[in-house]
Amino acid sequence: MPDRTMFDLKPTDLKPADTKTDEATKYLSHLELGEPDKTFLDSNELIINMGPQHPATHGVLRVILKLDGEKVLGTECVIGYLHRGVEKIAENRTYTMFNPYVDRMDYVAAVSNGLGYCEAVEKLLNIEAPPRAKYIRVILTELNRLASHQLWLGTHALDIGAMTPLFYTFRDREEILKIFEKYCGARLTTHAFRIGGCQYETYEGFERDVIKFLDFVPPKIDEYEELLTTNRIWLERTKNVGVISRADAIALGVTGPVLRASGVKWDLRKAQPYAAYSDFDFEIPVGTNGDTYDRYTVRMEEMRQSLRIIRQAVDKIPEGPIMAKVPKVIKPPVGEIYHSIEAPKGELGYFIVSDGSTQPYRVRVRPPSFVNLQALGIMVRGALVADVIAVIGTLDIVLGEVDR
Amino acid sequence: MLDYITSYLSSNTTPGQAGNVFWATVYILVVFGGISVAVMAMNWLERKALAHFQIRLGPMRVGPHGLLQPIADAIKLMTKEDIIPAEADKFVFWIAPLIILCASFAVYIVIPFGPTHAITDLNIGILFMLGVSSLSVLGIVMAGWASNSHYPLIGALRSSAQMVSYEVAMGMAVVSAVLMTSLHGLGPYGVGVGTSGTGTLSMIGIVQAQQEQHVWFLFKFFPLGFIAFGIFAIAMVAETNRAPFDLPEAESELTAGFHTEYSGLRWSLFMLGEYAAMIAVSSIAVTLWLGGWYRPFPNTLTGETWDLVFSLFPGLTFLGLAAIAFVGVRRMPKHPYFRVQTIGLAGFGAVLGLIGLILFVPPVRNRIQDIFWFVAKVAGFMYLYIWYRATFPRYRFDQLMKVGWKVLLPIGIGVLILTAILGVVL
Amino acid sequence: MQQAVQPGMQPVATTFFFYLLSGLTLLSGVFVIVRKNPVHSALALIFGLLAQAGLYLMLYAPFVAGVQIILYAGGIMVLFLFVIMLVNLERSQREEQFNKQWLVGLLAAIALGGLFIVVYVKGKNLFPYRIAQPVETNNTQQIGVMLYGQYMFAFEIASLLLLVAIIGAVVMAKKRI
Amino acid sequence: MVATLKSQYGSGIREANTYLGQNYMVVEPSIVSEVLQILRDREQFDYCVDITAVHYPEREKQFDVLWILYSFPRNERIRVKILIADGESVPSAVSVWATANWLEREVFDMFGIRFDGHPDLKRILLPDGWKGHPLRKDYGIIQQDQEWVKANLGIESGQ
Repeated sequence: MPDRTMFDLKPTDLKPADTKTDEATKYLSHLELGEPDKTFLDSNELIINMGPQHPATHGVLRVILKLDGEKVLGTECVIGYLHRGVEKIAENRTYTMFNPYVDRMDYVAAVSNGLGYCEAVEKLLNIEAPPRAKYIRVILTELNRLASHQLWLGTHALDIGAMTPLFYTFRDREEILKIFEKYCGARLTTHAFRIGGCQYETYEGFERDVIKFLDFVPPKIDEYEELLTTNRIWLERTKNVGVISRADAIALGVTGPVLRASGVKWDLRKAQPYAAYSDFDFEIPVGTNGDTYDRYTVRMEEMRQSLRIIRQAVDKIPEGPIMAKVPKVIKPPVGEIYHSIEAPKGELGYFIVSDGSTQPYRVRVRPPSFVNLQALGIMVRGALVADVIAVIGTLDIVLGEVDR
Repeated sequence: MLDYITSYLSSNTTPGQAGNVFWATVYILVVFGGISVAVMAMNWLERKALAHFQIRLGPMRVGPHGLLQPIADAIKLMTKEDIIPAEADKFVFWIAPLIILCASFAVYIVIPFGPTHAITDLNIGILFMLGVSSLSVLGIVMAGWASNSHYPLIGALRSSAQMVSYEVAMGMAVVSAVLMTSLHGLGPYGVGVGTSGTGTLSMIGIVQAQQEQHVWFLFKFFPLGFIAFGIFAIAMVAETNRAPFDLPEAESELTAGFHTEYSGLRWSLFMLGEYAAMIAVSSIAVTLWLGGWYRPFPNTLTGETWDLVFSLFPGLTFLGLAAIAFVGVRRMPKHPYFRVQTIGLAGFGAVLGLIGLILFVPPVRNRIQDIFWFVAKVAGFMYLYIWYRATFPRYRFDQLMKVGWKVLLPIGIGVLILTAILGVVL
Repeated sequence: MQQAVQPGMQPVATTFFFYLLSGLTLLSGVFVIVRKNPVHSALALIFGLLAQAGLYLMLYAPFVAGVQIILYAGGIMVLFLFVIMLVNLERSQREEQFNKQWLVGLLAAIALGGLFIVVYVKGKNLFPYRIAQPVETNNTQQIGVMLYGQYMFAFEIASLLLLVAIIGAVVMAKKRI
Repeated sequence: MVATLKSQYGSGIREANTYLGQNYMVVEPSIVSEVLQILRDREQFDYCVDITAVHYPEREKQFDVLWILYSFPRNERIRVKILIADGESVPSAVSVWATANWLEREVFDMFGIRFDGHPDLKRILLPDGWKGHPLRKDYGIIQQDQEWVKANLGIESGQ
């Protein structure tokens, strides 16, 4: 006969399979947790384990929640379940061999990972990719940004309960993946670029496909907006949920759409242009009060800006070689550089130290999702359990990148 | 014995009223059989319509266009192992789905499919309906408690709190509709205190009142009737834990709410109960606001020709369905693998066409008239349910309670007061 | 039994139903006391109340039956179950409840039974011996008219009382006043 | 900007030049926390992009610990580097930038460099009981913490 009720469960007597509570309480001990409100009939707080395989945690992220009834007192993220030691592997591979590993980190935006790495090594070798290669790189990266945002929108809306956007976004994302497949043979982890330029010349129908895609997508994005932007329940579930102020965002090193939604007008493509971004004009969407709804509008606007960039890039794509003169065996001079690009999730940086040999001495990847996830604790304190799911969705984290 | 049976046929009252036990049981069997078939059809419709909303095909594999999918589901659920959690409370665990099922099916005793087509006509029809629908809360709480684990208990507490609070809002809307039955003016704003001066609670009485007043209560005192209907529509969606209010079984937070630990046949009882409750609650909305079994505009478009036109509708709809089926048959790919499916679909189309033709035969046509209109209106509501589910994201629990208590209830009381004032003043 | 056809109920095999329903009520009453698990006794109580609603229907008082179902079974008992499930009943506290004083209980029961019998025998003429007659007019309307007509004042006081109770509950559960 | 710092600390600033257009500064470990504080407050480097380390086993000061900073107003990057020996601890920058919390935890996890003043210094990516710091050069590429794998996963580790 179940003689205990939920609220009288002291953390210690939870079934071990349920939560490793002693370990959980150790985790949470250091956090300065809000005291549960002393009510007339005081309900003691409960530790719930949003475990590694929870349906809404975008991969293997374990969040330990300390709840007072429904309110979240404190959270502790336990990560590392998907740690493959990419940086250790880098030290035992040559520069070109390491290139495919980079795609496996943020598998949703693999093209921009590749772009970051290739440009970092080019900077180390002090060589410049030819203009045509740069344009192709910009087109593919922006397409990838669109695909990443679409995937984000689909799963984010699904977490909050709206089922239909998921299918719309995945249908449109399919078009982009087709273009990638035709260009470089792979859909997700594309390995599209090489150090010094692009591997393949664009297949002969490339411009036609991209232009067809550019006319196909804008009404589709309006379709997503139609479904969600003015949907009262969507507004209610996202307005001032997971608010992060401008100062907190900067202090926490949050970057990308999450930072822009808090009012910081900063985008690496404009601040420190790389790979031919200086030739295109596009705006940077900025939010005002940094809540989930602002992040939603910022990302939707970014999708449209990406389309503008791709259209300009396709119109002005120059002819010419696609691969710079790169020595057969890449042995960059001794030294270290840090190069970062604007990935869909935020600032993706590569800090490469070379000791003159063919293998990098140290490759440090600065993952945007890892740093953005740190902001979860502040955004969620005092919110409800349903908001934790919404906030994890709006941070747009990919566990491959968080754990590396 | 025989005359006991035939005697009822002459008296045009409901079997319950005429105290005729035999016909009452016949009606009960017909209604409950009809509801189970309707639940199966509703299940198929929901999966297909939801799929087409989301630009996918939905079940296509089992039978032509997935027509046999509900049957396949039913068999699967029957044969699945029925797990009872270790420390669960056997008796409470076993009885919970039964209570929900009985509660949602008991409502059908009162629902009038036609002037005489109702199991019985309690003169407290609406009150009985409200009472019984509040019983299903018990079932949910017991289901949550008996599964003896965190998440079902939280899910059960949440959904019972939700149902209790939306019952209040639903009650307000119903009372304002019942209030309108006591008025006797014609047309939307006509009013005059009738002879008895008091309305009726009995469902058939309400529908007849709408007939006498030549207006559906939806349009009575125009904004008020409509607002009351709106409140009832929202409350009924919340009452059956559907669409924007389906928080208890919100997958993203609490895995699957109060029926997490159930499986196999017991779980299908929950589903059966939920769909039956959906049909029941929407048929009450139809009775109260959309003029039950009367065809649209019974009073304005009267006269022989109009009656004939409206009476053809049932036959036409079935023929239309048959036509759709045949279009499906023609578009079926010619591959031999699909031959069985084309034959099946063609047979199904033929059956529908046959029913359509039968419905044109005059005696059948008149008798089927009111049942058809009632079912058509309820079907409209069912489609609304699916539409909600496709478009709306989910409310958070506190927002859900806020809407229930701070929005629906005040408006409900406001509408009630205004209807009363208008009823007296006009 | 006369076969009067009238708008309300049509009596059908009343005697059988009467004994069935009252038997059920008694049985569930006993169950409420005997069951160890509070949830089971609450369920028994609900079942008893529903059986009572059936009895009211037998007495041609549909309104009271409807209210009985809504108020008791639907409302109060749900709150009973809420309280039973939420308040943490320590296992120990529930054990001693069955102290074994059968003897005292039996004596009290016999005394009470005797008292009932005496009252029944003495006041024979108090209980009118006739089968409940089906009420002519519609009973619900009558109650409505009476409730808001003659007993308007009492009705208002009752609603005030309820208001006080609600406010009290809110104050108790409110977190930060 | 470098001139003012040099005037203030003299020998503390070992070296400050640019390589491939990226200026970096090598600083004495003892004064690194004040330098970081100054960089953030006076020089407006309000965004700490990354904290990382590099392991040079053959040098006596084995570890380089780097802070990569960026200033929004000046749209400029700078790298502050210090050289410390194995076992030395580094003052934590959590009070200066909140983002340093997890970044320092990762450096500790991977290199074993302790950050004193860090609110909750423990492993972030590897399981808690893991012994050894993988990104050190002496840590083999296929080496695994055998006992932890045997104890927790109950399997004989593949290597």
